[in-house]
Amino acid sequence: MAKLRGTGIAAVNYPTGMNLGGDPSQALIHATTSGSFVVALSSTDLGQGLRTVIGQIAAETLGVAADEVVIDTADTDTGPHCMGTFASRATHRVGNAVKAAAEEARTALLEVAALELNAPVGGLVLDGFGNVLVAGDPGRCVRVAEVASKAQFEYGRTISGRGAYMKPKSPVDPETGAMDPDSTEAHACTIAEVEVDTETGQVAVLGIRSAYEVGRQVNPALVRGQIVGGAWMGMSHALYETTEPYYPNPDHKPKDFSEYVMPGPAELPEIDCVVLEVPSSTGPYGVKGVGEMTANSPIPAIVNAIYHACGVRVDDLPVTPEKILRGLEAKWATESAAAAGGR
Amino acid sequence: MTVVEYFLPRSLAQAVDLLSRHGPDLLVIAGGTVAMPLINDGISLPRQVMGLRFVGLDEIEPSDGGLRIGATTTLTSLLRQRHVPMLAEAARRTASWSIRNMGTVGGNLFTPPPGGDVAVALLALDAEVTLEGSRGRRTLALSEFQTGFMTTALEPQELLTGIGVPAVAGETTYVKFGRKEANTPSVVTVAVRVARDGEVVTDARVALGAVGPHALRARKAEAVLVGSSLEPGAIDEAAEAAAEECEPFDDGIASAWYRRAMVRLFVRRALEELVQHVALEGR
Amino acid sequence: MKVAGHHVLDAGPREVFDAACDPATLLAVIPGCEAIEQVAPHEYQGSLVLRLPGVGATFRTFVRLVDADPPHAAGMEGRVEGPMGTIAGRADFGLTEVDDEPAHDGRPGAGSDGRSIASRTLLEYRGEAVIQGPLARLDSRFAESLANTLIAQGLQALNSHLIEASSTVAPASGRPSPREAPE
Amino acid sequence: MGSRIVSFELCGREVEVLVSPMATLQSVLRSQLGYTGTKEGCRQGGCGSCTVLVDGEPMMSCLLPVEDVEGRRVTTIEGIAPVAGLAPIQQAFIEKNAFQCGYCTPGMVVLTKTLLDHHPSPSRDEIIDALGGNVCRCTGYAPIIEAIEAAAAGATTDAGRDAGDWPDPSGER
Repeated sequence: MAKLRGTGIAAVNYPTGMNLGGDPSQALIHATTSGSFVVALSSTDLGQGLRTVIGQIAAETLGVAADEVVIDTADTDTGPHCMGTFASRATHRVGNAVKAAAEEARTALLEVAALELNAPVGGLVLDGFGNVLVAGDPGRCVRVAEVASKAQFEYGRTISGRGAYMKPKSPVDPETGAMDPDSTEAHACTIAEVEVDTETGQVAVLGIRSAYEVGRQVNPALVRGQIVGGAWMGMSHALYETTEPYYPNPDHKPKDFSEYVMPGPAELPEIDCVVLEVPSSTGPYGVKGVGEMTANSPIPAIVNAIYHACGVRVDDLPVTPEKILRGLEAKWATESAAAAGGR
Repeated sequence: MTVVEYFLPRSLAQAVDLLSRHGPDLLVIAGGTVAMPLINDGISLPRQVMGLRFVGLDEIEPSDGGLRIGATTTLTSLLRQRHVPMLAEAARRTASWSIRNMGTVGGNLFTPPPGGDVAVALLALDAEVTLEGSRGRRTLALSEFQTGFMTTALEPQELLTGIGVPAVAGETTYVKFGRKEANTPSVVTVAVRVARDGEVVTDARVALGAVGPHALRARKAEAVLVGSSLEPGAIDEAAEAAAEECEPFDDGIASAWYRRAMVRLFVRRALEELVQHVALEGR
Repeated sequence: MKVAGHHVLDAGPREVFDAACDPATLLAVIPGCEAIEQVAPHEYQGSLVLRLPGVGATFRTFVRLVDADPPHAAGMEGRVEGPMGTIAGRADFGLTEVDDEPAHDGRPGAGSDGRSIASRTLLEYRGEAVIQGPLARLDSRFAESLANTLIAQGLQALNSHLIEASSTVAPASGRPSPREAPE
Repeated sequence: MGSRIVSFELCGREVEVLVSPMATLQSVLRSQLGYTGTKEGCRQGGCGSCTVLVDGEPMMSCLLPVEDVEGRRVTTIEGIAPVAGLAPIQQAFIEKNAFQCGYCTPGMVVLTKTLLDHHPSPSRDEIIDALGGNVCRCTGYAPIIEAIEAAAAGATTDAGRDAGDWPDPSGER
């Protein structure tokens, strides 16, 4: 029984968002009477943490605590327009729209606070803990909740903001083919280490180590979660998962979790990552997208590591044990033919 | 859900009576891990169902050096018994913790490949099954009980009530190979038992799972082993014979080609492991 | 769903053909067959009980013999209907007399008892069926494997029936008793 | 026709519920009893998102006819936490960020809480075997295993429900 080890490397440049026919997202924010802020969006959180990071961006811009912000993504029929949650675009596109809406709402808040504190708008600051202060005179302050309540019951005003962001459509230059399809790009490089069992064709992934450059991190815990989970999913795409079976009969496509092959906790490799932050010029607070790209570079890195380990180059996914065994048989046949020819 | 009546008899006599009164359209379930997925998916649409959870067939008892296993004994109970280590190992490698808490040893004999891994170990141990119905009780070798893909020798009015495992004669090894380590359907499962007089093999069982319509005995491989001393040549020949006589299939887990190759490999590995184990014990 | 295979039976083509057209024989040899009646020349209907894991069901069956060329060939059109869905299709059979050679497919039961047999029949079959209803959602491996199992069991039973018929004067009747363990 | 009243202990209180024949425990918990923490996943016993405890042992509630738990003790995610605060494993999940979309989380927490009840210091193999039936598509299991190990080692803060682990929104880390 031979177990062969190999190392592979791969890198990815990942565009945040898409060109489309123009790529807009919009947001509306308003304060409730209790001083919390509601961000209305049509951008769906499909589990990636959008509500968390958008809430952080809104809170940061408004100058209030994150738990004072409610993200309402209830209804794509009635909410402000969004193209959707895909292409790692949400933090960048939706974040920009929310930041713009929050800036307008913050100004509206400070205008009412200025009336209460009898101070110019430009001289007011938010402390991030629910208070509006007069800069340089900390004794003069008012609770955000009080401002919000008085705006509605005494001044008859709304504290609200509108935000829109759009990546305009970029046509292809017919002469050069040049275009500007994305707003910013994130980058990553992965080194994978594998062990190939030449008798079973099974591949054990021993390690996936990556460096990511993802712009400014809004929530480092979520970024790390995406990278670690994405490495696992990349390994799964590389070696296990397929809805199209690799056998001739399409009827063998898996119908449930007992047949849809994916790795379990025992197959977990050592996953490590470092994150570099080079803020983008177009994202809110310099963000880029980090969602989809995390499953990308692990795949070619693993396939390259397999080639390095046993000399079998497989170019369709997943790399099943059968493909490796057949590849090894073909390789040995070629080698022995060459050896015979050389004699 | 099309079920209009769900019976939960409290004794075997009640269960047998219900079956004879309602006939073969009465679907019998125990742990539910085979039937409930089909019912939830609307593939099986039973009107009357009988659950065996409370009939009291869930005991394991030592018997003549072997075991008597009630048909509704959970896989978790089988895992925890210490009398027959190969059965504990087979249970340990079957499905997941939650499923082992529900699935039964009897039910495992009805699980179509690539599941049904405990049946493979039972086959290598010459287990026999007890069937009871309104016409009485009979016992049958497990190798005669599984008759085809999803079919058994169970008559319409009968229930599987128990599994008898004789005293284990010889050494055993159990190997399950899947695409992943835990909770995996089998690419192939191999259970071997070899009895020896000195160096010479006097009796051999090679049972295979997930490479046929049900758990299979590789009888040609067994014949190769009997009379040998488990020398490398005999092991290779037995592995080759097993690969030739198995009846593998394609599914989403593996192709027939790959399964056959893995039968050759894992029959060899199982026999080599057995030899090593015996060598260590002998020191 | 497609099935195909072949089987050697220990009787001549004429005996095989006649047995396959006899409702009493069919009742005895078709796995799970509870009732069968001839409703017209070469047309039969009946019921089939299959106790499969997770599924207990009675199926109504309808079979018509078409393109019969006794005793060499026949086609069969049929439908099986039950709560899990419907299987409808056609199968074609060819019967060829063969020399007294060992069984072609190596299955136990086909002339394996060493008795000398006057003539044997190679039965070849090829069928295609469409599955509709909930059953169609299962992997085709399930339906095909099950069909192959039932065909193999039916042909084994048919063979036992033919051997029995040739060794006794009276025709065999009733369902065969479950096989005992050979030990 | 065939409906019957089933009674059992649910998270420490007796419940009686009128059920149609062979309704799954999972559907009764969610649709009739309002215990929506137990998720509906594959309904095939293959994902573990519906994991509950029956007499302290994990089972897939999607495969369990509710009549089968008559008179037994059922614990769902709603019954895992102590009266005040969180169970150590829940705190560990928060601190290790052992979830992403959260769909598998109730099943994972029920399962891992039970694992620690059975094995206060589980080995790596015991952890892997225990998790084998519960699918997580987001985290790749790594932070879940870290959370189990942290909870087993008593290495979580004993802060209660309010102890958030969010990075400071100002971005100052």
